[in-house]
Amino acid sequence: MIEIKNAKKSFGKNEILHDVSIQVNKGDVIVILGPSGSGKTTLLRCINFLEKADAGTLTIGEQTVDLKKASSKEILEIRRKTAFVFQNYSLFHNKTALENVMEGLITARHVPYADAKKKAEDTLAWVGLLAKKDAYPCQLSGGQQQRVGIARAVVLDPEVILFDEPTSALDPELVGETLAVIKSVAERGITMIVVTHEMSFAQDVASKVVFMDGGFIVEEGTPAEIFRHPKEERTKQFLARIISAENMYYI
Amino acid sequence: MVDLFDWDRFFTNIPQIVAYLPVTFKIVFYATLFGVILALLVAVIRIKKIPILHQVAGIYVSFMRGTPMLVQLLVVFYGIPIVMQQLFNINVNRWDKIIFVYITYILNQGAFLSEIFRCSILAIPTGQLEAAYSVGLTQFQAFRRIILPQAVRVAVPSFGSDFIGLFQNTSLAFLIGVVDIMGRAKTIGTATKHVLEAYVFIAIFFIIISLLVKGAFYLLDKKLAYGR
Amino acid sequence: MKNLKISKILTILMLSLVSIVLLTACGTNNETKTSDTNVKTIIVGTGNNYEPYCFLDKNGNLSGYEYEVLKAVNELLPQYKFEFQTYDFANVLISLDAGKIDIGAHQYESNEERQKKYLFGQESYTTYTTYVTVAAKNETIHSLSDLQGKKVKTSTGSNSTYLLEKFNETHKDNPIILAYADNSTDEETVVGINNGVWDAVIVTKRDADKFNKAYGNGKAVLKQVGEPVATSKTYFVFAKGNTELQTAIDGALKKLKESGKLAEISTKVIGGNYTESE
Amino acid sequence: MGFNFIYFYDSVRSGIEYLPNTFELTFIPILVGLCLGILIAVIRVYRIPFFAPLLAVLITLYQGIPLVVALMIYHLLFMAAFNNFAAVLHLSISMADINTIWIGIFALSLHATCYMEESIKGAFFSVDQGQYEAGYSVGLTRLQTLRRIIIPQVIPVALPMLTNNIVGTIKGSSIVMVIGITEVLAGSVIPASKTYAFFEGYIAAALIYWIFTILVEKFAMRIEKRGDKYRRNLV
Repeated sequence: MIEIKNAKKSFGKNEILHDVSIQVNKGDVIVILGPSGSGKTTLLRCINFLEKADAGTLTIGEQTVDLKKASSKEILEIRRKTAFVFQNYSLFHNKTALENVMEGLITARHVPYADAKKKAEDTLAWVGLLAKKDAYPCQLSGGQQQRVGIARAVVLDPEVILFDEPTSALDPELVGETLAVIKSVAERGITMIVVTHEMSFAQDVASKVVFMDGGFIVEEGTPAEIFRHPKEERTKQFLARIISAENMYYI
Repeated sequence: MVDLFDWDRFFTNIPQIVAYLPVTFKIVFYATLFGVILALLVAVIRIKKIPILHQVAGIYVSFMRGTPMLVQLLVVFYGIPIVMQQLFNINVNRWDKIIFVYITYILNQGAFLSEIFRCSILAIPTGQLEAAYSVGLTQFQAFRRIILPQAVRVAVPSFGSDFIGLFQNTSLAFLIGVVDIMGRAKTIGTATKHVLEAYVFIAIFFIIISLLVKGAFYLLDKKLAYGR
Repeated sequence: MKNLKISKILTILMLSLVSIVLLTACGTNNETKTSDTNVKTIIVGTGNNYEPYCFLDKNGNLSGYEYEVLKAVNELLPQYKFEFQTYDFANVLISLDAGKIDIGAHQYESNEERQKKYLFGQESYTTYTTYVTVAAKNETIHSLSDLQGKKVKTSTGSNSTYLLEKFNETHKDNPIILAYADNSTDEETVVGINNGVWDAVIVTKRDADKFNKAYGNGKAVLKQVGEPVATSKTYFVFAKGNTELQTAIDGALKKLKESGKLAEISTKVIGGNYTESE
Repeated sequence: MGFNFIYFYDSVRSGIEYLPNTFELTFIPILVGLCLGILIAVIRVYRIPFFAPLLAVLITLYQGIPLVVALMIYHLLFMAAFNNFAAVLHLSISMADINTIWIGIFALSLHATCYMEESIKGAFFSVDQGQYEAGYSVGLTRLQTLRRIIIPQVIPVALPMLTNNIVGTIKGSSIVMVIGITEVLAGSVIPASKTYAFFEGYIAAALIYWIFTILVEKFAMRIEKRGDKYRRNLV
């Protein structure tokens, strides 16, 4: 069970997160929607301390940590329980695909090299990139790099995987292939928090949808509740704008 | 009127000059080995902006870049014995001069290389560091396994020209009597009244060194390309 | 999150400092040689780039007039054992001041200003009479005053610079132009003066003869004109207050002069007896 | 180890007297180096046949020669050959009326060109290929693209290395003392001819150089901040 309570964050004068709280149960797939600048990415980055929140607490399993005053040891423990998939892949440029996937295992979790190699190869095969295991990131397409990024996160089998707009840097025809992989990760029961604009993905896969705007959680609920009859005015406007743009049918 | 250049003088000089090669190589070796360690340290301190150390490192780098190496040699050669005498009451005044030459070149290289490393570390996109943290690496592991290997590749070209520069200005030690190949060329000039031959040989020697270094660093750059 | 473990940084710091100290420690053992009880090691600082006084011979050993004279002095003073180290003109003096060496020998000339900082010997070991030296074919310059408005090659720190500056103080209207060329080669001096880069240089007769012999191949390239610019003498230099060593060296020098050995060394090494008078 | 402040003050004053020489010996070579550097860098970036490889070899070879050796060789050749060189071109001037500082500037300029070219070439490669194509796509000629799009982006990237080169040249210019040109370092040692106070002289020179360098660094820092607005990388 993962919970954030009263997270606050501001860059200089403007407040990005206003006292945000969120609860994630084991196996949940939380999708966070919202216009850009709503603070959804910042919230995600505060969870694994890529950003330092100004206030609030984070609980993963039994461990509770203060988001502001967390010691570097606590931060390390949290990072070893979470995994992150970046918008622009951020694969290690100096390592091959296989080495990228193994890095977390051999260095952070001190898994023996042989087991780590075996696990990494299986995960790469699972995302369909075993053939490319010795290729360097610059030799892979965007979609392939993102799938290696996902493999790198999944192989650690963390408590939760955080996806920061995993498909927005991809060209259209690669988006479907990457979403399929994320979907299969969800089907394996791994807890996930996904920040994205892919409405169809949210509808099919999400167990809970959270709509954020201006640093607040405006509304949260099951995909059906949010998409069929949103309560908050701002949610309706957002969905109306997005749905007319993608001429989606109402389920 | 004055026969400036004479081939047989050119060839008689060579063994005399080459005999002093070890001095040059030793200075370059120590300066680079400890210079790199010191440079990495200073670069990390300046990037991490660690409270007091950061300011001290800033002044150190600014002094080393801002003053002629000649003066740095004097400050080390005459300054360190005074400081050692006052603080630890050890008399190092009469130590072998080459030690002070090593220390000067180590400190100087340390400053210049730290600038090169700092710029190359900053050139690595922050996404790499964040990715390393996200898979649970500690800051030190992230630096050693992900950032440094990529920073080295960025630093290679300027490291190469700095290394050639180091080779060329080891001659400064001549001022306190430590004779290297350039110093020997000068003394041959005064002893035999003809300096051009010795200097031409030095020029040829250093061109070869520069070609070797450039070649070696070119190959190193290829090796560190990571598929690019 | 940002603060790297300070302890890790400090361990690296200690590591590199320890290695530097280790490196310097290995330097000490060859320094403190076990000298037997009563003989005191005296370190002499001289140059290695000033022929024929202190230079490196073909196989790199120190030789020259300074070396020969002090070796002779050492034979007369068994209680000392001289050890030679080389520096450039300026650093011999600075090292003397810093206590790295005990005697400075680089054809130093004395004046009251310099005596404030250093202790000069009383016994001179060479005369240093300098003349205005011009190109052999130069007809216009015959004395120091003819040099007004002309370019004279000299080096920072040499006594002739001091004398020319004193001359300029009394001739503010049309001073001598001083061109400072530190540690430049004799070749440049000769070629420069004969091609008008400089008009004159202030050197001793023996140095002028040296130039003519090396570059004139037969005929003279430079000639000396007019009265001596300065008839001063050169002395060994000691750290302020080291009178005990200074009087010992002066005593030995006096003996060398009386026995004629000093003149003999001068003729052998410099090519003429320049110990007493020109 | 006495340190006499009166001598130190004399040396500082005498050193500052020769500051104009150091300015000349720094900024002319830097300007020449910058222009030649950009020219050669452009030739090598555009891989113009014959010239690019030729210049590449020349630069690598010249970088091998130490500055002090180059200075000595130029000075000797100048003195030995200039007069008959001038005679051949029946120029009226003889060697005497050329101030040796120009030999120093010549040697320092060549030296600066090599280092400038390298930093500028590096900076050119950091500007991605899209910028060139963007320029051509709106119909700019190669030269216009260079002048209006590429070089403005190259300068801030090359600036840190340029500052390095400028600072290096300020310090390096003291090497010309070997062929008889007096600037800050030689100048501040002049008083020592009377008093043998060489240590104070060298420390005085160090002070002057350091202040000069700090001013240059501060100035460059300001330009770097301004130039950084379209290039952001987090620490």
